[in-house]
Amino acid sequence: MKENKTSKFSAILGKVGLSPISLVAFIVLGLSPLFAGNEYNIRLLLMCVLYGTLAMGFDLSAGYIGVANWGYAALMGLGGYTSALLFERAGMTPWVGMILGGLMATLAGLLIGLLTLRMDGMFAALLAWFVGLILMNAANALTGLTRGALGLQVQPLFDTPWSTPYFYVIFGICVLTFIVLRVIVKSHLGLAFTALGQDMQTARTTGVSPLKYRLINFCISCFIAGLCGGFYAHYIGILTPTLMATKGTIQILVIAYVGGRGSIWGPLLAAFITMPIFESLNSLVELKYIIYGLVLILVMIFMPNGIAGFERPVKAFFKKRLGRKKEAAKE
Amino acid sequence: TVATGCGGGGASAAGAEDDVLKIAVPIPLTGESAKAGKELQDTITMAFEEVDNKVGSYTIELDFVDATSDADKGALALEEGIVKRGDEVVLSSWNSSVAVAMVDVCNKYKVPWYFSSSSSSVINEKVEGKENSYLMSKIWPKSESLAIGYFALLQELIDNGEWDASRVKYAVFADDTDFGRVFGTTVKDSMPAFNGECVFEDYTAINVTDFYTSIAKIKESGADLAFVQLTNPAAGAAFIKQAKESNLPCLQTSDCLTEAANWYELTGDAATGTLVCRSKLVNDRAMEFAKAFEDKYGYTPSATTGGINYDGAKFLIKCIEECEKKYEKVNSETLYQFGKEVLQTGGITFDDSVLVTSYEYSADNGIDPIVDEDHFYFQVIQLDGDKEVVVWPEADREAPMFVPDYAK
Amino acid sequence: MLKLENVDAGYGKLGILWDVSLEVKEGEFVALVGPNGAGKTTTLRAISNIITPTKGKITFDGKEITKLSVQEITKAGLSYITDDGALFSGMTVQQNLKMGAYSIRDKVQIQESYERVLQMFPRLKERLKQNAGTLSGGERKMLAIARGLMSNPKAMLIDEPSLGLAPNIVLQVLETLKQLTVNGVSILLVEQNVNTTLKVTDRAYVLEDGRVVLSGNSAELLASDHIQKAYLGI
Amino acid sequence: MLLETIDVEKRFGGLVAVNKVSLQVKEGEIVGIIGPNGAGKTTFLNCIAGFYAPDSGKVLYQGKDITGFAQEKLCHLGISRTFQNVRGFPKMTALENVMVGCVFGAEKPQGAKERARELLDFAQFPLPEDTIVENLNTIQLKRLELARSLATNCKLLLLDEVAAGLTPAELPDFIELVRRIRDSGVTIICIEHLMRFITGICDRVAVLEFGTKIAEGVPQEVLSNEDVISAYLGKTDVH
Amino acid sequence: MIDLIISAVLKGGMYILISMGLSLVYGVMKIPNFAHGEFYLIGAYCAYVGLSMLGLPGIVVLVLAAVMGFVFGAIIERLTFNPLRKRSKSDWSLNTFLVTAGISFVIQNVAQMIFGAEFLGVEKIWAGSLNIAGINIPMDRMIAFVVAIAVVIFFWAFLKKTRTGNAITAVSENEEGAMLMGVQINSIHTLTFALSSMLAAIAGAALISITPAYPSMGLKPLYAAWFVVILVGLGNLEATIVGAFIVSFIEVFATYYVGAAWADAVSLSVIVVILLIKPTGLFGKRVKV
Ligand SMILES: Nc1ncnc2c1ncn2[C@@H]1O[C@H](COP(=O)(O)OP(=O)(O)OP(=O)(O)O)[C@@H](O)[C@H]1O
Ligand SMILES: Nc1ncnc2c1ncn2[C@@H]1O[C@H](COP(=O)(O)OP(=O)(O)OP(=O)(O)O)[C@@H](O)[C@H]1O
Ligand SMILES: [Mg+2]
Ligand SMILES: [Mg+2]
Repeated sequence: MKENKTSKFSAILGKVGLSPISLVAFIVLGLSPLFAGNEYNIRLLLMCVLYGTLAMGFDLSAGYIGVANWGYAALMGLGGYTSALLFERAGMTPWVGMILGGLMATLAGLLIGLLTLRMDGMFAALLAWFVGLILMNAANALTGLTRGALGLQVQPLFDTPWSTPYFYVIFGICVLTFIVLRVIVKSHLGLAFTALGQDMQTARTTGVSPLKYRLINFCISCFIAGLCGGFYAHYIGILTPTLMATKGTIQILVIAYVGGRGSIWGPLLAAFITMPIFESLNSLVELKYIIYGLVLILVMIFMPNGIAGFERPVKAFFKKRLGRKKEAAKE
Repeated sequence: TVATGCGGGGASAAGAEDDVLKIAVPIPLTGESAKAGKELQDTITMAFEEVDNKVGSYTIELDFVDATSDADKGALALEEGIVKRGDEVVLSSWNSSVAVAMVDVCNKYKVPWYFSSSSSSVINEKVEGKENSYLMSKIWPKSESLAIGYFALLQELIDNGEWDASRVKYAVFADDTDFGRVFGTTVKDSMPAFNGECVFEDYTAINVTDFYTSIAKIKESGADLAFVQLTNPAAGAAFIKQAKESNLPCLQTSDCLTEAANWYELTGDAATGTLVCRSKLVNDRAMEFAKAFEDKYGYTPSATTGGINYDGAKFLIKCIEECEKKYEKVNSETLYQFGKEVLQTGGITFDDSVLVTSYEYSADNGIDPIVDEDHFYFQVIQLDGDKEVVVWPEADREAPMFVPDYAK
Repeated sequence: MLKLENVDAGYGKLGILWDVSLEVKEGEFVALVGPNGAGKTTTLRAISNIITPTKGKITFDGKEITKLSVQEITKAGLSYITDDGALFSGMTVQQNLKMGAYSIRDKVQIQESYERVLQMFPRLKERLKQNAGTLSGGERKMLAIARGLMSNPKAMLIDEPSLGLAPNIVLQVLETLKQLTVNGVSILLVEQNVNTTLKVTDRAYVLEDGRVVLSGNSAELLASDHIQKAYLGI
Repeated sequence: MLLETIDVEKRFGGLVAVNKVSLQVKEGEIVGIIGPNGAGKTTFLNCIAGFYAPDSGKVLYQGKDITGFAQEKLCHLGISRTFQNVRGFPKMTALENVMVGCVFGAEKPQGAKERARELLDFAQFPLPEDTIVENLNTIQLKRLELARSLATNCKLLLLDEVAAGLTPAELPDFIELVRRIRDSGVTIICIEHLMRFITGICDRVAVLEFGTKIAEGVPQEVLSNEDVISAYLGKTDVH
Repeated sequence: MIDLIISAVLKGGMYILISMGLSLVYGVMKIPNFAHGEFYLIGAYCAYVGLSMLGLPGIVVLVLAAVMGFVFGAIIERLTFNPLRKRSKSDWSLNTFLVTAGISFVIQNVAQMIFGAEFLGVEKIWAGSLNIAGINIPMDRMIAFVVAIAVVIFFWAFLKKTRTGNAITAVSENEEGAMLMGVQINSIHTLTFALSSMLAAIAGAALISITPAYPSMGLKPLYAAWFVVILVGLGNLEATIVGAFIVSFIEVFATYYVGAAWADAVSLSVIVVILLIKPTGLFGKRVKV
């Protein structure tokens, strides 16, 4: 009877893309500012949530249709600039601006999708990179609009300098992103994405239009980048084209890969592991990057499937244990 | 609220340890600007070691914060310093965009920030006209104000008849960075006074070292003067050499060049005749500093990275001393008051500088130091063989400027 | 010539072959038949050490080769022609053939084999400059066999050579192989085409579910009840 | 007429791989294409399936010109194909592989899972539905590929050597499966080198040699044609 | 105009050298090498040490850089990709990409630890200049170009004419096939990576008088190489030669006609447009089903 109830509860959760574990994790995360200890920790948590969200969005393309969008940071910047400029030029409230920033990135995603629709993953990744570089170059050169390298001051979202309200905004974005993405990848859309990622030729003959589904995928993924970019702009208060540089994408990519591709939750979790560790190495200066590089190499060699790669063995292990217990109970 | 309850570590913890003053120094120790960061770290360390890290009754602890070149990382790192290690005052900085993000952190914890060396005007825009900004002062003025020497010099040349007043076609070529863009605007604002005609203006990505095409274009444009500003010394040196190869018939400026300690190694004689608007370490005080520095760290400090921040550190030491005298206590709060009441009103000046005549701030001038020949100015240097010759202002002049043959 | 003793092999934790023993003597033409998924290909892969056997011993030409690398086994004179051909798609037919003689250094010998295989497959001669990747299915098969012959092997492992070949070519290929064995090459042939195979080979093994269930003289096996029922559907 | 090709031609450089081939296929038929290796069979099929656009000639489907249509569009029109070297989505389960066809080929997302299960049964896929496709062997893959093709609700199925690699004993089962597919209302064009398959199931066969159609008719007749025997079958029938 | 063309040709020579290695490593090993610029960096530092600190003659320095590039490349391949290949081959390209990103971090920062963030360069390697069609071309650039072309021709002959060269191509086409032909796959992989690094290192050394050595110097050549490789189609070696010149010409003319500020955007847009028309890259191949 009781078992029935819990499984029913899980089923309802499953409908919104959550599992009991992720629900608990989100509740803990939501309450974390209360016992974070100090403002620095809240800020660090906030950055983890932000980059975790970006990594999830990145994973939707990289992990499902097999296109690592190398222009991801540029799209994030595009969202940021859009929102910031809408406020500056048209007085648009940042709340709407952020969403419009997301839509602007979506538009760019549409373009990238159109450009790359028939290409294999590696090619598409590199072409997305080119588009990103073009965007960055434009942000630099359009000084009349973006003030180029000088940097654009951006209106903060809240009056207060404290991070907690910002934390809850990005936390909300993160939870929504997680739920939406989980639902999508479990739906028929997810099926099309995976099929395209595995064998484009077969997918086409089976009726999956690469055009349509790549576009959908890119649009969603880029929307997340743009939205997060908008948030970033209104949080940090300054935008420069360097935000759009390739190294930004690599940072997101590292988190996504360490988390494990094609799981959504892996990249999110990875942000909470990698970023604090990396921050704690700050005092080592160059050595920090050497360690970073070495860790990256070792992770890829020894756990190429990332954190999410442990899902199957762990599940199998618990299944076995549970099965044994049940058997024991029966006897 | 929750936030204030668990934050605010910096300001409130100050009273507990009366005899230690922790200074955060947010500079880029990694990334593209790491070279500058390293030099800042060394000069500032040296400045405080010269007083045994003791100022008044306080022991100074320097907390070098790696601000990298990213706004978010820099702000986070500074926040860590303030919250976790209790830094009570901030000194120096580098990239302007990172500095803008860090201003918010300082305001939040009410930690005053002295002598930021971020030059571009975004940072001025960020704080000027705002009450209660904790960015007290910059050690570098807006870069707009710095190129004055070139134009004064040009006027002089024309007056002496060494330069034909009708040869005023000029080219602007700079990095596509805040520095470069501001430089371009400054030149274009100043040249109309000479009836100058801008025949070429372009900005290039920062890591480019192949300029043959742009040089060809400048050559075709018929420019007499080329105002060049490439921050990356690799690029600056490359431009000079390539201009020489292509026989570019212009008088050139190149602001970055002396920032690379080994510029002559990079360019050889190709740079002869080029003008550089950067102070040189010339006076006795400066030589003393340069020597001590070289002995200690094994490389020559550059005037406008190391030198100016050495001044900043020394000036801060002076401020702390005066602050203790005035308020008996030195912490975030008193240093903030000191900055507002004394520093920003011109109540304290610093003239033991290795670089400029004196640093002084005034209410009209905001957070920038006053720029003129009595206060802050950069000399104009002309490169000649492996020598750097000061040609402006007259007071410091080592030799008169010459117009190189190729530019005649 | 080639001998497997109680070999177990599989992929990762998944075991496929169990206690497989078989032997091919010098100049012998031996068939390995069995239903789909029985482990025939796996046997060949285990012999050439593309997958390492978990148990058992494999000897070739009097030496144990169980622990040798794929390359060393090839150099020892064992040529393996896979079912997909493992062709170099972006290289021309000619380059593919030349690569077949990679382990041979003698230029004259290479030229001889080159001419010999082209004579065997005139079709390839017409296609020398075409990229292997654009060949038709059957042409690819021919190229794979021809390339395998380029190294003048002492023994050959051949996986489903008739797959995708036109009927007239099938026979021709099998006859060519037979001719090779007459000249002293040992061949272990995997085929689905049980009827024809058993007609040309000397001996045969029947593999089912990873175990050898029958073996013996080909002609006798062809007449056996089990083969007639399970493989010929008679 | 379900499908009609009119003078379809495809060249690669100087080589004419398919030379003005015209073929008519009626609804409900099984038409075999045979011919020597390299005769242009696969290329011809590729021209119908939209993988290549023919250099000249037309492909009509249900009277409509479909020459050069994209593959996914042809799939939605009801034309499905299998590949000579079998392919699938390697990291997905068998069920998911078939579901892709149901959802996107037939555009019937509702009840896709149930339908996919039915099709796996129909194609006699021998393993559990949640097997990861990576590790399947040829015959399992072939059954799966058929199920996936059927899932797209195709009216015309193009098979490129599906029976290759089957033992003679496995063949009848497979022939039976193809026949059942036909009986469910699918027209089939198949390329095959196995004469037992051709004679066992085809209503008509066309023979290609050097890209040209040299014969067409009911299997028995065509296979006893002198030209066909000399060009293709050889002296003795091996199968 | 003629000076622009000369400038583009000289630049193109260098781009061949850099992009050839990148293309080779992608073609043979399927590794999208993000650390390629770091081998260029190794070459540049070698040249600096050789010329400035040891006072070696130019040609010796080039050889030294080539050897160092080769050795570093070989060591790195053995330490990273080799074990990775043994452990897992799924998602190979994506995984190795991250490994190369890691390598790039390590080399850059080790260089900074050893040499500091200084700009270390020399004024020139060879004195004098050449006058072609009224244009002064310094010896350094001329020799760099000649070296690039010579190396590429050598390399080309090696790949096409030698047994080992053929083996490299074969491995790129089908590893299992190559293995069955008796090719030592592991050595070929190491060799390939080492050769690729060597080419980049030679470029870095030859250009030391134009680009001094500094830790983040690898980025620009890396980008250029990628542009070339993508333009002509991944792993298509022959075409990189053409592609290198196309990219250098596009860059030079974009800079000339549109300006340096927009140079990247314009040249990238041109490449994107070309790819739109020919999605597999200019010389991309399509494999049969
Ligand atoms: N790489 C692999 N990983 C895991 N299992 C595999 C792999 N390759 C083959 N198998 C499994 O091993 C078993 C035997 O396969 P094998 O290819 O040896 O059969 P076969 O007798 O050659 O069949 P066929 O006639 O279809 O070629 C099959 O069940 C197959 O699914
Ligand atoms: N892309 C291509 N470039 C050049 N030639 C090609 C290309 N594709 C096919 N060919 C040639 O065209 C001819 C016809 O090939 P096709 O694959 O259609 O033959 P097929 O009849 O299917 O043969 P098989 O029965 O062996 O599969 C072959 O000789 C082949 O080499
Ligand atoms: Mg097999
Ligand atoms: Mg075919």
